[in-house]
Amino acid sequence: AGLSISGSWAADMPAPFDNAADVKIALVRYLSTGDFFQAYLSGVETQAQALGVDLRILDSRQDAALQADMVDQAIALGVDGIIVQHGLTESMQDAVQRALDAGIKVVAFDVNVENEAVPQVEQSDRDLARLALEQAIKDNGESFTAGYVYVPGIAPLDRRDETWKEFKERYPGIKEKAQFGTLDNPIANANANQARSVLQANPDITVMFAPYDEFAKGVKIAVDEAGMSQDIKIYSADVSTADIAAMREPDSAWVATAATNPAVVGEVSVRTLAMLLAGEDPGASVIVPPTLITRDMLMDSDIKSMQDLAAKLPAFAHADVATPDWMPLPAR
Amino acid sequence: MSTTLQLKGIRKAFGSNQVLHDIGFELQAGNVTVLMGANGAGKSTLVRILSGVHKRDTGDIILLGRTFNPKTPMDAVAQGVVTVHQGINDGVVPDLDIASNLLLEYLATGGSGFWIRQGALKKKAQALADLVGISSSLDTPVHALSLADRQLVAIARAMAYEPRVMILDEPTSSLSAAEADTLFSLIDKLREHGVAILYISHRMSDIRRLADRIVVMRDGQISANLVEQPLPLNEAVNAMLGRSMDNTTLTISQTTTPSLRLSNAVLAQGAHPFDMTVHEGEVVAIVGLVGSGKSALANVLFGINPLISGTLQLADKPYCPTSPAKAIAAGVFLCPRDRGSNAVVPDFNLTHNITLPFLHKYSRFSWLRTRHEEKRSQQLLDEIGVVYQNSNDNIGTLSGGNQQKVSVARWLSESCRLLILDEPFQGVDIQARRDIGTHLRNAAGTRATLVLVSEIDEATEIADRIIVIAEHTLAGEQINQEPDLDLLLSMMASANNLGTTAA
Amino acid sequence: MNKVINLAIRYGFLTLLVGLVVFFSIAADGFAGPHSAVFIFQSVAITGILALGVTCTLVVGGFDLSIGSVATSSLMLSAYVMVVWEQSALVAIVLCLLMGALVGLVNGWLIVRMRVPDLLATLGMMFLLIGLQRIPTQGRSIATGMTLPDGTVAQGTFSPAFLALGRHRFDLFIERLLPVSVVVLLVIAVLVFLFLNYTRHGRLMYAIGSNERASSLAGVAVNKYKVTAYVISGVLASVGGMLMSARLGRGDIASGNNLLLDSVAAALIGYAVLGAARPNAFGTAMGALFVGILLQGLTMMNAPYYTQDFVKGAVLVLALMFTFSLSARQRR
Amino acid sequence: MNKVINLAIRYGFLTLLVGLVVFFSIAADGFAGPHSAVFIFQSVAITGILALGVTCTLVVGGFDLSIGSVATSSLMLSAYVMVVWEQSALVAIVLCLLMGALVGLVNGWLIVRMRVPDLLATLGMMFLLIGLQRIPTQGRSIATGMTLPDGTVAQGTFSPAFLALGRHRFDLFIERLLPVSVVVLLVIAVLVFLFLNYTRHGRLMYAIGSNERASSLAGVAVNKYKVTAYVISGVLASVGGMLMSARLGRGDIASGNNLLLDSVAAALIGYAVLGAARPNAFGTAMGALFVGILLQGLTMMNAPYYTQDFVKGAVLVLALMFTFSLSARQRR
Ligand SMILES: Nc1ncnc2c1ncn2[C@@H]1O[C@H](COP(=O)(O)OP(=O)(O)OP(=O)(O)O)[C@@H](O)[C@H]1O
Ligand SMILES: Nc1ncnc2c1ncn2[C@@H]1O[C@H](COP(=O)(O)OP(=O)(O)OP(=O)(O)O)[C@@H](O)[C@H]1O
Ligand SMILES: [Mg+2]
Ligand SMILES: [Mg+2]
Repeated sequence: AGLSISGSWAADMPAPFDNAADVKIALVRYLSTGDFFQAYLSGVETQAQALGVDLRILDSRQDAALQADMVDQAIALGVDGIIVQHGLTESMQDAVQRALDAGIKVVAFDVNVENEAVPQVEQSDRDLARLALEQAIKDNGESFTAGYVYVPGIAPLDRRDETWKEFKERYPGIKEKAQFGTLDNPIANANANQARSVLQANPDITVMFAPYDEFAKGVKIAVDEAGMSQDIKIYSADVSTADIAAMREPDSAWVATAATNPAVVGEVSVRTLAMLLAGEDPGASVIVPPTLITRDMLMDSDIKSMQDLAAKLPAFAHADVATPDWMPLPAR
Repeated sequence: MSTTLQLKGIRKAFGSNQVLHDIGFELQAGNVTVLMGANGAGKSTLVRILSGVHKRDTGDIILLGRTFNPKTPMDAVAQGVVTVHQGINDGVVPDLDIASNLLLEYLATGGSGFWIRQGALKKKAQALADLVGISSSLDTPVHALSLADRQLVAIARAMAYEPRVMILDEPTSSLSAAEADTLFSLIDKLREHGVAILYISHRMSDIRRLADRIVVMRDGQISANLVEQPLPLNEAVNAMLGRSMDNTTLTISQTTTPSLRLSNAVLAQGAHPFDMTVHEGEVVAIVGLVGSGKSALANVLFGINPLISGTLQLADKPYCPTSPAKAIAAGVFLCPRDRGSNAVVPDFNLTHNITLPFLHKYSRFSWLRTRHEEKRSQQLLDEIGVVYQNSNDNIGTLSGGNQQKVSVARWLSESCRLLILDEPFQGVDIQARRDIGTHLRNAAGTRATLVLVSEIDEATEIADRIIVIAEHTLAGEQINQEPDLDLLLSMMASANNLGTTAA
Repeated sequence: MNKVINLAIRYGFLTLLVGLVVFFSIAADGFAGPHSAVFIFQSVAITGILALGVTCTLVVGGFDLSIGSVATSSLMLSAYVMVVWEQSALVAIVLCLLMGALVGLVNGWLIVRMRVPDLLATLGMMFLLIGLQRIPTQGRSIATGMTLPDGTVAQGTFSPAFLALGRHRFDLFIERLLPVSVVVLLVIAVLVFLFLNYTRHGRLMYAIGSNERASSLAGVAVNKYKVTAYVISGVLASVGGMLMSARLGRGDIASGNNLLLDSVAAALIGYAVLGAARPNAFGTAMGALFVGILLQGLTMMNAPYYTQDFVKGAVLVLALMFTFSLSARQRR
Repeated sequence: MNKVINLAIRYGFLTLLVGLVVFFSIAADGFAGPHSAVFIFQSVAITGILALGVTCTLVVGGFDLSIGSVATSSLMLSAYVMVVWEQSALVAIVLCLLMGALVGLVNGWLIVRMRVPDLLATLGMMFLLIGLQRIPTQGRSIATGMTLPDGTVAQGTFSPAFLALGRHRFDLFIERLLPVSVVVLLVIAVLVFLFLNYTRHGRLMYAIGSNERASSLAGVAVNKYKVTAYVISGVLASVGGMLMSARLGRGDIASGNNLLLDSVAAALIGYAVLGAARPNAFGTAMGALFVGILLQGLTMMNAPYYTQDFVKGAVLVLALMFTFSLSARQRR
């Protein structure tokens, strides 16, 4: 499907999209710095464009209180629908309720606003962690010495951490020798320093679980510097063109990452909202299934960038969720 | 007559340097005790002990029968011991207006209450300002005032309320006769009100005018305690120097090759143009009241301010400096007044302070040759007779007068065409003043020297020629042979006669 | 001529401020109007409060780098007191204020007694607090139902009274218009303004900032005032933290990492207001407002977050260049 | 007695440093040994280089808040030049150095000509750069194969020569021991040290820092030296950024705030070394090393990141308290 076609469909789109130009939606963001969020935004933009609706972006730059205000601002702007991207349950709950009271449809991505009127779009961090760890077990058997990169207090990381805990219980053979991690920026650089010390102290580590690509990048640098890229395997979550490059490097220790395509998640978020506005029910939670990406995959099918990835892995390119037949899809 | 303050066996050492040995004397109520002593004798240290800045090592101080050992300056002020310190920079708060500066103690001791009542403060401040004759509006920030006015502010503040003991450490060092007189009459008032006054100065005229008794310090000890009237000043001076003063008779040089020439020079808006010539090897003293334009002239010659109109010539070549650096390059040096803000580099030791302007002379390919530097600075320190422990000591450890000598020595290290010294004798003791004078004359060579002072006797002491400035223009001049002092004085005052005032 | 320059110096910045408001009101729909105005105030309330604290330390010639971390500490502390210790709002507030005051005392003590340079002392304090505030929860955010290090589950909740600090809005012409935080900001601004400009203590603090030695020789209790300044700044920072906590309804680790720089910016911009060329409460408030208006306006114009930083910086530099160069020119 | 205090002041801090090393060598296995030592240097190389720059500005009585953002800007710029413009390593390096110098010039110009207070000027510059560096890529990090705003795909790669800056290691007794970054740090440290302590220019810069007025009346070209200081700091920051970029092998999005704080910390800790009580190159280097050792040791002992901040702060405060209180005591 392409924009050209979507144009021809526009006629028989349900209200209010029969004249989409008058439909106004807002994206209220909590996090914005970094590739993932940039890609997510581009997804939102392309899908909004495909629908032909007017999109407003309110960016709270990691100020949860301000984010709540911005919902109110969106209300004041008289938007028809709001996408809440990340944030804190406690600070968003009331704001979202106010929006609903004002008759505005709301979709939440990666933040649980505890409100059944609000569908949850999720990239399912638990699944991400699960896929990566299953791969780790496939490669290294059920018992290995691991290093774990984790910074508590960040919602997605906390969710991925839960899965890690489960796995440690299920496979007592997994020995967590060291836990570290920091969000000092540049994140990769700071974590490289820590990982380097950890490797110095625990040369026996064979698996590094770094469920966030910035962490993984840091660990990889440390592994290379320690000249241990033969002895260590890195498993992570999330992916970007830069990550792909890193994974493709000659005998790179970064062997697998589980990821959803943030752009796709963005598109899905908009489509879900569109369905709500059209009076359809997308369901309580719309889950974008993650894909496992291994180094071998990248090498075998010569994948160099997110574009290649999308081209070679349809599952990654497009999630077949929230796609009623009237829904125009972005050009690809 | 009752004793207000009594000192017994005061001792103080800074590290290995024993500054005060067993100091003991008394201050009587309604009585001005002058404390004399050469630079570095220990006067200011004593003052700082009395005002709670330093704590004494041993000894007792008794204030009105009760032992007095102030922990902090606040403490001292609260007990009625008020001090005007030597450095002006320790006396005023530049960013605040005059009013607040005048009432700083008053505010500090809470006299003003919680809220500031601007009107009431203004009135109170105005009274003080009038007392010492500060003309500027009370809203002007102090950093906009000339040195003298700042000094007056500091003094007036001390007068803010009736102290029991008033300590004045070289209050006149940057005042000229006019302001000094107002100060003296104020001190007379205090004397009548029974305040005990400790007065420190190197100016004989002050001492002559004020002293009821003289305590003389030498190398941190009391070398004389004179009460008999009339006070034997010579005896005091001998006690202070440990010998009698060698009085130099200066032979007036009559050189004719002009070095610096000003034509139709206008120093300040609306001032009359004037011509002026300084010859090679000549020492010219420029005298004038505060605000008469001496520094204005200095600033022009040193490239800090441009000449409003007129031309400058140096060695028959046109000379128009645009920055101190350029002036120095052209062979014109200025030793500015107010060493505290204009000369002393507090973080540096003596050597580094001395070599600052001519570092390139002590470096090869901008690489410093420290040994060479050290040697030269020690020469200079000794030449100009600085009292110091070690040339690596921080300059802050020097006494006021010795700091002054260092900032003069800085400009004697290299030969130059024209040397300008603005108030070079600020806080320098009489003997040292003579020594510097002689040194300036003997080392003159082909150098022309301008000495800017506001005291005539300072001028007569060293100059070949005396030029009087008033109203930012030249008011007259005299060769320094039996000069007619009264005439000079009247020339200086001419500004006031005209009724207008510059600055 | 001089008169013109004078006017420019005094009112240049404020004119710029008004200019911005006018520009945005025309360019960005939804910018003008009482609600938007309130948003702006609310978005700068916390920064503003902290900035007023820094101003006090700047006045005595010091500088407080620890405010940001004090704020986040009080954010965490208040949450901990209510959620883990299950105490009342009052207890939380009192403890936070005490914490702020204590930090201020220690800072002051280090600076006046131990003679540690202010930047140094407060920087150390900053690192110390950043670490300290994470230790009790091992770096996790604090929310009802969280499991503590010792395995127990936290049962307490944010008391409604406390949450009201962040969420209640007073009626003003329009109902539910004025949020508590804005009221707090205004009150504190007025108090600090009066304190610095119309009390003898304020005057003496300025004296200390201008010439500490002379002030102490004049019998000013320099040390006492310096310590006071740091205590004020500490307490105000803790107030800011509490408001943040009340807005979030959760002890969120990630929040408030921009607080320090933004409030310092506000306080420093204040130098340029009314040509004061020195720290002053009114200027600080204007500075905070300035940043708020800028960001709000840019958001309303859909500018991405990084252009916001850029414009913020650019306008800041230009505005200051203007004011200071002029006032310098005039002083000569 | 006085002698003891004197010794304590001069060598207290260095003793502490040695103490730390001994302690960790015993407590943390793998801490002792050449590799670990080299790594400590490597981990502080970038901060150290930046800190040396700040030191120069501190010497002339200024302060440079923009270093962090200059570093990240040169990180982005170098990547952009090589990946997007497909230029050689040399071009990248030259442009980065020019950028750093230019920023320094502008900072200096704002401060000496426009009379903007240093904190203010450099703070504005900081915000400006943080925004600016993200505009070309719309906030995406830069890596081969990335899609640019205009839709084209970046084909360039990091030249091996450039990557070598971050990854090559010189042999020293042990082969492949000494990373380039460490060598650069040492060289710069020595140069700055010699410059500040043994050249005329360094001496004059200290004079300016101590009494600007007196210096200019002594014919010192105050403005020239001040600008120079900011240029040095800008250039060094850009060097740091390039090393980072060479290490990461991509242009990462980062604000550089942590770089700023850590290097300021290092420079300020320097005050305490050898009882200098003023900015000095040797002290700064020691300060950086100190932080590096602390973090390396703690990480090796598996201390979570927040305890590291805490210990960093605590030790910092204690060390400084000690030095400064003593040297103050001695002075009166
Ligand atoms: N803070 C200090 N540390 C070390 N030595 C000091 C300190 N202050 C003063 N001294 C020394 O104490 C001695 C006396 O200094 P003081 O300032 O009392 O002399 P003074 O009588 O006031 O001289 P002057 O007439 O020049 O003011 C000098 O040798 C000086 O070097
Ligand atoms: N009437 C004036 N017009 C312009 N500038 C002035 C005027 N009076 C003083 N100044 C400036 O103020 C500075 C000090 O000048 P001032 O007249 O106080 O020097 P002075 O007469 O030597 O005073 P003092 O006798 O205290 O040395 C000089 O730089 C001068 O340029
Ligand atoms: Mg003295
Ligand atoms: Mg004079």
